[in-house]
Amino acid sequence: MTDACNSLLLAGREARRQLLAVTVNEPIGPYTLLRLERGGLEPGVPGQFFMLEAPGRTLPRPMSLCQAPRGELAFLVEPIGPGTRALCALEPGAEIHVLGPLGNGFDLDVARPLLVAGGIGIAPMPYLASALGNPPAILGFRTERQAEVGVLLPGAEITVEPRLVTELLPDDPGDVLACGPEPMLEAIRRRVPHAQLAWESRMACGYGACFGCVVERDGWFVRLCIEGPVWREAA
Amino acid sequence: MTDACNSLLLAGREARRQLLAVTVNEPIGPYTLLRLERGGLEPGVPGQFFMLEAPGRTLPRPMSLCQAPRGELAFLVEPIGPGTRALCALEPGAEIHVLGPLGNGFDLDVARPLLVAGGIGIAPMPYLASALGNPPAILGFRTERQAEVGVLLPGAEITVEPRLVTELLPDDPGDVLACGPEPMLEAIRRRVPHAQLAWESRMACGYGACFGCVVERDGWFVRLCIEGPVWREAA
Amino acid sequence: MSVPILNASGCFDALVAPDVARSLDAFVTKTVTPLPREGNPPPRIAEVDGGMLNSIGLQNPGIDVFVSSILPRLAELDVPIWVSVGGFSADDYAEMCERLDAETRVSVIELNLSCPNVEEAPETAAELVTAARAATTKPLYAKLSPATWDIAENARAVAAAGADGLSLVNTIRGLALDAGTRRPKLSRGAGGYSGPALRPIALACVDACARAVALPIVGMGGVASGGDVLDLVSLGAGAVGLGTILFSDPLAATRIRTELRSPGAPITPAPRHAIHGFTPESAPALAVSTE
Amino acid sequence: MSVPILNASGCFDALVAPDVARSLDAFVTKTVTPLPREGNPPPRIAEVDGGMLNSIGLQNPGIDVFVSSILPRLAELDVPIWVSVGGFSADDYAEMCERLDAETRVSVIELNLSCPNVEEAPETAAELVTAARAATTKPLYAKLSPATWDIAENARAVAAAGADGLSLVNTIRGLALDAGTRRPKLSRGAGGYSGPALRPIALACVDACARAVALPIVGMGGVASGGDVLDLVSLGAGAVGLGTILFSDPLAATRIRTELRSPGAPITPAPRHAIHGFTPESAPALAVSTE
Ligand SMILES: Cc1cc2nc3c(=O)[nH]c(=O)nc-3n(C[C@H](O)[C@H](O)[C@H](O)COP(=O)(O)OP(=O)(O)OC[C@H]3O[C@@H](n4cnc5c(N)ncnc54)[C@H](O)[C@@H]3O)c2cc1C
Ligand SMILES: Cc1cc2nc3c(=O)[nH]c(=O)nc-3n(C[C@H](O)[C@H](O)[C@H](O)COP(=O)(O)OP(=O)(O)OC[C@H]3O[C@@H](n4cnc5c(N)ncnc54)[C@H](O)[C@@H]3O)c2cc1C
Ligand SMILES: Cc1cc2nc3c(=O)[nH]c(=O)nc-3n(C[C@H](O)[C@H](O)[C@H](O)COP(=O)(O)O)c2cc1C
Ligand SMILES: Cc1cc2nc3c(=O)[nH]c(=O)nc-3n(C[C@H](O)[C@H](O)[C@H](O)COP(=O)(O)O)c2cc1C
Ligand code: FES
Ligand code: FES
Repeated sequence: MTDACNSLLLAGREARRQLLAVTVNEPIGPYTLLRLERGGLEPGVPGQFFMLEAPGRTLPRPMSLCQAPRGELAFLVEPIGPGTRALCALEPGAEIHVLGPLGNGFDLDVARPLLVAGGIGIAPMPYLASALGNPPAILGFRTERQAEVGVLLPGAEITVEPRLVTELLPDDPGDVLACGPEPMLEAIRRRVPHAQLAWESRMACGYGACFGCVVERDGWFVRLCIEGPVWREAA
Repeated sequence: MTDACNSLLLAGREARRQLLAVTVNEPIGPYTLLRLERGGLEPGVPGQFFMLEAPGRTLPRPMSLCQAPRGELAFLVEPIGPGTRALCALEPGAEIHVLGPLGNGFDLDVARPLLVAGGIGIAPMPYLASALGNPPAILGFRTERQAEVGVLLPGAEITVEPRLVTELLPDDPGDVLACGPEPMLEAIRRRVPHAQLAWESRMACGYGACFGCVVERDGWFVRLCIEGPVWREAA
Repeated sequence: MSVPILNASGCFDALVAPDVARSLDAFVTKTVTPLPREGNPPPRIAEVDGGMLNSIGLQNPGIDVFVSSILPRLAELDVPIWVSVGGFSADDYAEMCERLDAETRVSVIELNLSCPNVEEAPETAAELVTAARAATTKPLYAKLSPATWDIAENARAVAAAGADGLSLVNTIRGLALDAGTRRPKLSRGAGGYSGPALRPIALACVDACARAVALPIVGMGGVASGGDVLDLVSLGAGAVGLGTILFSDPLAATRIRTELRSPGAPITPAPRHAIHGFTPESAPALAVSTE
Repeated sequence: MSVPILNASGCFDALVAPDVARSLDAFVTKTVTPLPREGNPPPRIAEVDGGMLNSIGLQNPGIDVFVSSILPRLAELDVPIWVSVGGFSADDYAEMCERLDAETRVSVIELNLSCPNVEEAPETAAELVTAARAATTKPLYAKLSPATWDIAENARAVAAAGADGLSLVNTIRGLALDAGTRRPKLSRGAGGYSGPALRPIALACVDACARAVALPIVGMGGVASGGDVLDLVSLGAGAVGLGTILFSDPLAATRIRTELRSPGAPITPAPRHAIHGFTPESAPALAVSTE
C-alpha cells in the first residue's frame, strides 16, 4: 500500500506520496543530481519542494525540484550531513518515499525575470528557468568546483567568491527570483525589496505538522513549509 | 589503527582483533558460509568462537569457526535476526571487525571421537572434523533444506526430523563432541555423561566483560564466554 | 486486529491535513495554554541517530482563540477531538478545563503534565489533576513523562487524583551538539527526544503503569509499525499515539492498520480498559489474541 | 587533546583483560554489594535498535571476597582503582565505605545510587551520600540516574551531602518484546537501556549538572568516538566512561585517544574541575581549545 500513489490535501493543495525508484544518480562538481521515476507525482510549481526519505534516517529531507525530465523528478543534492550523504549514495534501482509538491513556489507572473542563486541555491533554478523561457541568471559559488554545476543553467553569468552575486546585479534588476544562503538573500532583499526569495530552515515534516521550521514574520513565528518557502518580501 | 592487528590477553589466552575483508559469502541451504581474509588472526581450537561485527548493530555476534582455509576464516551463519541477517548480506570486499579466538574449545585428546550436531550446531564441526581426522559424525536437521549443509561434512550420517540425532547414537558412542540446540544437548548429556558439549547463550562482549552470557553451573551463574562454551559435563 | 490510532499531541495539525486527520480514530490537538505562546526561537528541531530533538516551546494561540476560531473548524472534520492542555499552575489547568467542559465538541481533555521544553508548574502532577478534575466532568487523560525513577508511583497518584486515563509517554530531555562548533543544535540547548530510540523507554513505562493502575492507556513513543502497536497493546495499552513517524509518513495510521490486518503471530494482550469514546468493540483487544 | 578515559562500571572486568585495563586511565569495578549476589537469571541482555538492554542484577561476590581476593589482584595491574558500591540502605553504603576507607589501593569510591535493575533503598540519594561521607575520607563520586525530571536538583542534593564528584549517567529503564511471542526479551522484563541511543539523554544530564554544581564530572552514555568525548568535555565533563562500546571494541580507549589527537575543530570546553587522581595537566581541558 505504501507502494501505491497516495493523494492527500496539504495546506489546501494536493500532494502525493509514493515509493519512487532511482533512475540515475550522477555527481556534478561537489553535488549529486538524483533522478527518480516520477510515478504519480506532479512536479508542481518551481520553488516548491519535496520531502525525500533519507535511508537510515528518522526524518525525510526537504529538496527543491531541480528538473522535471519526462517521467522523472530530478533533485540536486549537496552532501553536507548524514541525510544528504545517504541521498547522494543511493544506487539506481533503490527506492525511497517521496512526498510533494509542497509549499509555495515562485510567482511566475513576472515581466522581467532575473534568476539569482548562490551555492546549492541553484537547485530550483533549472526548473524555474524552463518555466520562464530561460531568462537571464546570475550564479555565485564559493569554489570553482561548485561552479561546475553551472552547466545546469546554460548562459548563466557565473561568479566565484570573493566576488558576490549581489555585485553583479544590474542597477535595474527587474523581477528578481532568488535562492541561496541567508546572507545573500538578506543582501538582495535590501537591494531589491520586491524580490521573490526562497528561504530555508530545518524541517521535520514539510507539511505543517511539527512547527519546527518556523521563521519570524511580522513578530510571530510562522511555518516556512506551508507559508513559504518562497516569499515576495514587499508585495 | 583499528585496521592494524591488535593482540590482547583475554581470560589468560591471546586473542586478536582486526578489520577483515569478506572474500566470499555463499548460501548453503538456508545458511550462508561467510569467508573472511584471515589477517593476523589465529583460527584457534575447534569449538572456540569469534565476535563478528554486525554492520549497523550495536553489539557484535558470536560465531564458531567453521573452516580454516589457508589465509581465511570461514563462518557458517544462520539468518535468524538483524545481526545474522546483516552478516549474511555482506558483499565481498566489505570489511568487519573480528575478535578471537575466544572461549574454551573442544578437548582434542579423545580416543574414539563421534561428532554430533543439530541444525546450525554443525557450524564448528567441519573445523573440528579436520582436526580429528574426519571421525564419524551424526547430523540432525529440522528440514531437508537445512540438511543441504551436510555437504560441509562429507560422510556424515544425516537425519531429518521427526527422527532425532539422539536416536542414531550407537549403544557405545565413545567420545561424543556435540553442538546444537539446548534440548538436544540435554538429551545427549543424559545418554553420554562425559560428552563434550558446546553451549550457547546471548552474548554482548564475548570476553568476560558484561556478565550477560551466564549459565548456571553448580548453583552459581558463570560466564559461558570464558568458562565455556564447551564443557565436558562429567569430567 | 484493530486498535484506536491517534496522533501524538504536537505532531500533527488537523487543519492543514484534513485527509490525514480523517485517517485517525481521534485527533489530539497541540497543547493549548491559557495565553498565546510564540514558542522558542529556531532552530527548534534536530535529528539525532535513532530519533530527533525538539524545543517548539508550546507555540499556540492560547485557549481563547482556540475555542473561538480553531475548535469550530476542527469540529467540521468529524473526527473525535482530544484537547491537550498545558499550564504553569493548578489554576491554569482548572481554568482551561472549565472552558472546555462546556464544549460538546471536545471528547477528551489530555493534561500535558510533562513538557520538557517549558518550566514546570510548582504543584505536583497529582495536584494539577485534582484541580482539573474539579473543573470538568469530561474524561481526563494525564500525560506523563518517562523522566522519573518510578512512573508507576506517578500513575497511582494521578489515578487517585481523578484521572480517567493515561497518555504514555512524553519526550525525554536530550541534547545534541553540532560536530563543527560543539554548540547545541537547538536554540534552547536541550529539547525533547522522540522517535524510535524512545520506544524501549515507552514500553517500560506502559508496562509499569498498566500493572500499577486500572486506567486505559494511550501508548506512544517511537511507534512506527504494526509490530510496535502489538508491543504496546500486549503490555496493556488500549490505543496508540503516532508522533515522529507522522513526519516521515503522514499516512502511517492507514499503513499500520493494514499491517495489523495481515495475520501475524498471535499475541495475548494484557487485560485492557477501553479508551474513552471507543467501545471495547471498536477497540477489540480480543481480536489481537484471536488473530 | 587528552582527557582521562575510564570504563563504565559493570562494562568491563579488568582481571580477564589486563591489557585492556592498562589502556584505561582508571578502572571502575562492577558494583560491589555488602553480600554476594548471584544476579538475575538469563536472558540478561538483549540488543535493541541503537543500543542494548541489560538486567545483570549486580552479580558480584560481595564486599568481603572483593576486598580479600579481588582487590589485591586488581592492584597488581597498576591502574588507579575506582570501586563502585551499591546497597539497599544507608547503612549498607556506610559499611562498605568504611571497609574501603582503609584500603590504600582504592583511589575513588563511586556510589551507585541508580541501578534500574534492583530495588531502591528507602533513603534518598542525598541520605545515602551523607551516610557514605561520614564513613570515608576517600573521594566519593555519586552516580546518578537520568530517570528524573530535574537531575540538577539531584546533583545539588548529593553535592550538599558531601559528594566530591558525579558520574553521569547510569542506564535508563527500557523494555523490549520478542517479535514472535510478544514476551519480554529479558527474564526480568525491563532492564537498563544503554548505548548510542542514550547519548542525547546523557549530554542533557551532563549539561544540566555542570551548570548546577561545581563538581568534577565523569560523563558516560553511548560514548563511542572521539567526537562523543569532545561533546561531553565541551559540556563540562572532566573525564569519560566507556560502557557498551567496550563490548564491540575492547580497545576503544586507545582508538578514541588517537581520534582525539587528530586535529579537529577547536572547541571551547566548559570550565572543568579536574577528576580526583588526575592533575589538571593530565586532563588538560585547555588542550581541547588550543588544538
Ligand atoms: C525548502 C527547502 C528546500 C531545500 N532544497 C535543497 C536542495 O534542493 N538541495 C539540497 O542539497 N539541499 C536543499 N535543502 C537543504 C537540505 O534540506 C538540508 O541540507 C538537509 O536537510 C541537511 O540534512 P543532513 O542530514 O544532510 O545534514 P544535517 O546534519 O541535518 O545538517 C548539516 C548542517 O547543515 C545545517 N542545516 C541542516 N538543514 C538545514 C536547512 N534546511 N537550512 C539551513 N541549514 C541547515 C545543520 O544545522 C548542520 O549544521 C533545502 C531545504 C529546504 C528547507
Ligand atoms: C559461542 C557461540 C557460538 C555461536 N556460533 C554460531 C555460528 O557459528 N553460526 C550461527 O549462525 N550462530 C551462532 N551462534 C548464535 C548466534 O550468535 C546468534 O544466532 C546471533 O547472535 C543472533 O543474533 P541476531 O541479531 O541475528 O538475532 P537476535 O534478534 O539477537 O535473536 C533472534 C532470536 O534468537 C535468540 N537468540 C539470539 N542469540 C542467541 C543465542 N546465542 N543462543 C540462543 N538463542 C539466541 C533470541 O532470543 C531471539 O529469539 C553462536 C552463539 C554462541 C554463544
Ligand atoms: C515536534 C514535537 C512537538 C511536540 N509537542 C507536544 C505538545 O505540544 N504536547 C505534548 O503533550 N507532547 C508533545 N510532543 C510529544 C509527543 O506527543 C509524543 O509524546 C512524543 O513525541 C513521543 O512519541 P513519538 O516518539 O512517536 O514522537 C511533541 C513531540 C514532537 C516531536
Ligand atoms: C551490562 C551492563 C552492566 C552494567 N552494570 C553496572 C553496574 O554494576 N554499576 C553501575 O553503576 N552501572 C552499571 N552499568 C551502567 C554503565 O556503567 C553505564 O552507566 C551505562 O551503560 C551508560 O554507558 P554506555 O551507554 O556507554 O554503556 C552497566 C551497564 C551495562 C551495559
Ligand atoms: S517542517 Fe514541520 S511544520 Fe514545517
Ligand atoms: S558475553 Fe559478556 S561476559 Fe560473556
